[in-house]
Amino acid sequence: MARQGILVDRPYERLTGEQVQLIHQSSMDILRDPGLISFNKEAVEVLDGHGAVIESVAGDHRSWKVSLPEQVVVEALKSAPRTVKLGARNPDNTVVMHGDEPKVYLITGSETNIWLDVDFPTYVHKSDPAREIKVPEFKPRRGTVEDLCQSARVCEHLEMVDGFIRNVNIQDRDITEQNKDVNKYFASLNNNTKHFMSGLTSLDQLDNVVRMAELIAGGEKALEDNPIISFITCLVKSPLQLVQDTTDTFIAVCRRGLPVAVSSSPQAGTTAPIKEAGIMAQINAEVLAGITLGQLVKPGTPVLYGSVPVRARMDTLNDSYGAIETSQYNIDCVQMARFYGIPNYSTSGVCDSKIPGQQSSVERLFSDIVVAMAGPQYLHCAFGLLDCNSVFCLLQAVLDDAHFRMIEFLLRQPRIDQAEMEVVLKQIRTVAATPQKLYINYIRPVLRSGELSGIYPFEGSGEADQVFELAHERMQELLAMPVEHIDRETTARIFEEVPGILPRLNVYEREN
Amino acid sequence: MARQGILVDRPYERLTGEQVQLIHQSSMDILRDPGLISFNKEAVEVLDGHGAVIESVAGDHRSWKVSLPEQVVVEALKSAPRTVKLGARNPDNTVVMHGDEPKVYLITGSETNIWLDVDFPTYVHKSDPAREIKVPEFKPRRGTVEDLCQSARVCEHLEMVDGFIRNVNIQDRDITEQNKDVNKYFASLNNNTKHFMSGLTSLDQLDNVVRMAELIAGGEKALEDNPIISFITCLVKSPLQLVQDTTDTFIAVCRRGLPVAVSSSPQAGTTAPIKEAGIMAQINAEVLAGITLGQLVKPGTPVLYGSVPVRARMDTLNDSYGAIETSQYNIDCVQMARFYGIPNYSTSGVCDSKIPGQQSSVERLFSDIVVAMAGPQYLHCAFGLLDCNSVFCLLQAVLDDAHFRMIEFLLRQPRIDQAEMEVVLKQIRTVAATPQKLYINYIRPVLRSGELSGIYPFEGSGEADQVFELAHERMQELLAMPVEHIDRETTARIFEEVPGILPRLNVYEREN
Amino acid sequence: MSKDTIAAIKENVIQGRKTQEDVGIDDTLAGTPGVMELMEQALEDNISPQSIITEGLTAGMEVVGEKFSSKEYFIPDMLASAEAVGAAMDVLKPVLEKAKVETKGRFAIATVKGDIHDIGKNIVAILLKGAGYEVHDLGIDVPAEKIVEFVREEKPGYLGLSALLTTTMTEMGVVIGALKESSLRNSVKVLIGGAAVSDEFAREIGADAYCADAFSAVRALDSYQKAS
Amino acid sequence: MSKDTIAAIKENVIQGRKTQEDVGIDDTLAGTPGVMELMEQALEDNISPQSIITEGLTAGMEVVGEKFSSKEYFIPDMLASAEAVGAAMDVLKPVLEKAKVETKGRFAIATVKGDIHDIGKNIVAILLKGAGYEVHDLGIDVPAEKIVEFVREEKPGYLGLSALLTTTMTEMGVVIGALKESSLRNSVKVLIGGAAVSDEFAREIGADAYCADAFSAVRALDSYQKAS
Repeated sequence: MARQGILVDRPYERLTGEQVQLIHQSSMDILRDPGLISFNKEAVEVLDGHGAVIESVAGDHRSWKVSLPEQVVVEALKSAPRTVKLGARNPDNTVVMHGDEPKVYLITGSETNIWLDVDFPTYVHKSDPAREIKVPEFKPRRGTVEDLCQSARVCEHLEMVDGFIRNVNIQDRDITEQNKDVNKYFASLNNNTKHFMSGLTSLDQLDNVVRMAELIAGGEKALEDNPIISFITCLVKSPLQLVQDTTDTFIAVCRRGLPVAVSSSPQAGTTAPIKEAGIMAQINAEVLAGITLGQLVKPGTPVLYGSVPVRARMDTLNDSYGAIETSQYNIDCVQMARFYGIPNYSTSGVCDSKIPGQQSSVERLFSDIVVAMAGPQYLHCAFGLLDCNSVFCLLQAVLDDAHFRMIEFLLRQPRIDQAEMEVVLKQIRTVAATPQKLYINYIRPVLRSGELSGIYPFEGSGEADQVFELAHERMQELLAMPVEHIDRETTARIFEEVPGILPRLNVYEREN
Repeated sequence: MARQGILVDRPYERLTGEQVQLIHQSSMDILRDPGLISFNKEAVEVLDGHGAVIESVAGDHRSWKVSLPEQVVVEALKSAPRTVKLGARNPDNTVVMHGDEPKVYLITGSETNIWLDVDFPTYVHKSDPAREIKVPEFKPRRGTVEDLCQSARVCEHLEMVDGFIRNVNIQDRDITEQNKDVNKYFASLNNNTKHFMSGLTSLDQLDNVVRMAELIAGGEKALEDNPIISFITCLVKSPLQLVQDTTDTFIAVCRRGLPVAVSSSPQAGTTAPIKEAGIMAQINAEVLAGITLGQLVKPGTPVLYGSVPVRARMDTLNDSYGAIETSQYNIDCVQMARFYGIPNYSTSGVCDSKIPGQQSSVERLFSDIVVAMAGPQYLHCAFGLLDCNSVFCLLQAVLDDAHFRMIEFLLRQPRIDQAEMEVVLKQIRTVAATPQKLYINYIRPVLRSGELSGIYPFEGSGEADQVFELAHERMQELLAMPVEHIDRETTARIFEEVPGILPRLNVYEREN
Repeated sequence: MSKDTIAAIKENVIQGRKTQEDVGIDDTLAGTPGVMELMEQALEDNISPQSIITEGLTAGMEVVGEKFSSKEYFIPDMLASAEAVGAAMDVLKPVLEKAKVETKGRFAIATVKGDIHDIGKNIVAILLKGAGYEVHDLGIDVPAEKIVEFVREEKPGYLGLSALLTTTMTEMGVVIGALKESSLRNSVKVLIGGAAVSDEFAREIGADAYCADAFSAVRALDSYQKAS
Repeated sequence: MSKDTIAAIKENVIQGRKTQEDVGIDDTLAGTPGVMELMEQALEDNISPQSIITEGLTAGMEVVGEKFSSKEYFIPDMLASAEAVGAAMDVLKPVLEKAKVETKGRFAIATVKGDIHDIGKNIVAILLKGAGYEVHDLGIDVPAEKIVEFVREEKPGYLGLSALLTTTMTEMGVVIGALKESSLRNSVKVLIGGAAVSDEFAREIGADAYCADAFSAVRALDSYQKAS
């Protein structure tokens, strides 16, 4: 058993075949000239050994100019798997992605510093004090490991969520650079049985994190068969630079053979050209460079074509996730990844707005709908994220889940075939012959079949818009639902063998 | 000059070619058996004269059973124009639609009884009275002719609106069945220079309405060349019944040669089968029956394939415009109309929710985005409509306009070609050679070119969601903008020659 | 045995199974007798019509109503149950008349002149019949005179008027006016409904009640019943 | 003549035209001399550096600031103007030094150790240079000791620290600690900025100010200027 995903029968595409070719060819040109600047020596050595042209940068012993001939990239791409399996603590939550199949899996997204609490204080009409209303108010605070546990817990129960990316940066006083990784992995894995992906804070912790995953999966071999964790590494800094430390991490992860998303996030206007042709040629070059390096380190490493392109806001030069172009670039990247047959890690549901509200709904729906329609395999879809992915709000995540259910329904293919048509023609002829001419009696057989979409799930009973209140009730329900923790024995072994996990995360000790 | 529309380069389609064929063939089967029930004698006579098989209904002298052989429909469809021109008081607002070209024009929609006023009363935090907020509150009341004038006025200035359908049912005390038509046409035409479409309340008033249009257009011939008005007639009552009075109106309008939308609005579950195959075969049969009748009455009558399918809500059996299926049926109808090459009148932006808010935004965006992507020519897009199109709110119309601008941007095709790519590759190489590696200097040449999308137009300056307040400010601005009224002389002639227009609608008299 | 039959009637009302061919909510009863077959059985067994109605049909409809309120049931479920009950009442009618048992009341319903929309009207008719009222459906596009004539001759206690269109809702006022002129206004409670009308409009034209949906019609009639 | 040149400098600062090849906001000035060409002209004409700065460069930047506040200008416009002014100040530097005119102050900026993000840092550098400060960009991934060394030797009045990542923001506290240890903390105002940090965090680590965006850096320095 594995998760179903949403098959997009006819993916939405913006690029013609010629445009795809042109972008591909331009990326190849870019990788040759100007090529990359690598701040990572090991990467330079690996690439050097496979035909790249290396040149040291004048007056700097920490960086090299790397020119990648097309042939090197093309060869490396051949060994990148077309099918990537992401395992899960609960094997029913396994995700299997094929690079040429536009089937969408929805994964939570990004690491945020801020956790947004919601409250519904009472307000009184100023000139008619008898009229009271509840108004949603949002309060930001720094995320903690307990928040991450709660988020993992709710995402376990959100049906549309196919996999979990740690979405809260844990900033407790007792979290250090050294123990952050083990705690974020443990908090997530212990409260969620879906696939777990994260970046690594400290390369030192890779062994500990992998050990933890092995203990949970049931050993080294079991983890290989059921990779319950994967990594995301932004080894490329736009434009076209291989970063020293994340490239170290990337190389180390590739050597382990665990799945890894090679992500690049250029910003059109600042770190990439403002024109679509430019950012597309560049991001494609950047991602291909990363994939090439990974395949040269260890051929067959399961990689995701990780694209997080974004446009700059003109009034701040910050990321504008709400810009329509941001969605367009993502859609283009889905098409490029499919061209290479490599599963695509794409981004949607992002917004500029700071709190849940009209603006956030409008901005995120635009990108959720159209990017999903493009058919990326791994849709990093910003469940609950706000303010350019710097804030996480559980209430928003509950809303996003409901909206993705609508998208799933939207993307279902019509059931129109000869057999179905014969049935309905009979109905039409029968009803046409009655005086009342109503089809109501034919509804019941499909009423509970799942064939019909429901009403908007947070529709209130009165005139007012009660969406936030009802979603909040749903959120409380989800928080109250139990999750399947890692068993007592495994937990004990993890605490024994993996140093640095906060004792308060041990649910069995807490019970006593 | 004419309006531009939004060209949808690659329309979103749900049906395969085989499914389109199957629906077509099933509609033909339906029109033969069970055929239609006609409550209109003239229609029966027209169809009888062209090969339909007529049978009187036992014990009823007011209705007939009409079996339409495929050949009759196919022949009639041949004379339906593939190109339909909708004129406008201001010729720059002309809309020219080609049935085989997926170019979308956005038209306001439907007639509502209720006008929703918005107000922003102050509320005070119950336990911290120093904290005050403004909360949007919506108050319904019956629509008046003055409301219709205001709506026409604002829609004149909403840039995305390509044409105006009277969206407020005028219910003033001095409006009667007899004077309703002339007043709604005059109120609309006098405050809006775009194309105007409406249904007719009373067939008696057709002469008066056409006379008014002739006076404005500059004579009978001028109106023919520049049809500033058109009609919508729901001559078919689902399932498969030709209604007596609207069919009379339809036949009369066809004889005039003015453009007319042949509209059918079955509800899946009650007046159409609950299954998609069923409602599609039926609505297509119903619309084709109407188009056939129109072409037999007067070959070459400019008609629109008018589809307003909707799914029933299971808890009320009312229309559920918010149901995902409602959008899906509309998308299918766009494809069917394109199959016949006849411009399509389709519906989007509809919702179940009663007031502007989270739910209305989510529901309408789903349908706005995906139905627009399907590429209907005449998108009856529910600007400002709520509560299953029974309520009109000007504030919502302003929001819808902004969201359609986003959709327009979304549907723009990428500018990625050899020339563009050469320019950006040069930029990439130049920037790669600088220490700062920033592309910012390339932004300015495109900053004011319209090439970049803007930020969300109602983004506030603080943390809060100020969308409604800012949209309300915009709405006030639009209301304050002048409109080009019909000139004094023509107004005088209209009041002279067309009886029943309320004196208070004469802006020149009012001035005195 | 008789207890079992009544319980089965109630259960089949809840499941909305008029005949043995109906599926109901789930497959558990597939192929077993539906309300109609059970009615035959019950009458053969000489179970009292009163028991059938109160312990079987009405008791079943009460459960249906609760399930609808709690959103477990949708309208199609409700209608299926109401149709089953309506059909059962048709079977009982001669028996009840013989025993001189009165029905809950007589209800006439029409879509007014100029209006041809009848979904709402039909649903109200089905539900009221299922609730035990004697329902007379006068059809669509019915002129005022025809309605007045029916009220004069058949003396229904309740009259429902329906209009979807804003252009035809005024006709409802015409009907009420005609009833007044014929001195029949006080003999009948007039309820109006339909997309175009409102509570305010009902007051304006002097109707007795505005029904926002089909259920408010049932509730309204039941409240008049209790009051009388 | 001199008045015209100064006015033209001001106008070209407003349009963000560093050289005659730049386009500016609109096409009206296309092909005419930009700020750099006009500077040459001005110095040839012996216009006083003070006048060039106050009536030309600074006056132009003030207009740019206003247009930015009113949302007529975007950041790229602002940066283009600031770059033009920065280049002009480079030209004036030897002249000013000769005349012993002091600059507004010396500002050092660095992205802290472990962090390689520099967009924000670069924008701040451009804007402050355009605002008349002497800017020293120490680069990215700069270790604390290197920053301390620079403060000790070059004695900047202001130090900007930037970090995008939550994992590197703690390094800012390390820098401030190192300055304290070297008894240099009071010789320099420390401003911090970047996506990860906040006002609260600034207080926590004992920085002098948190800058939410590039402009707050300019405002902060200008306010220290006034206070001093």
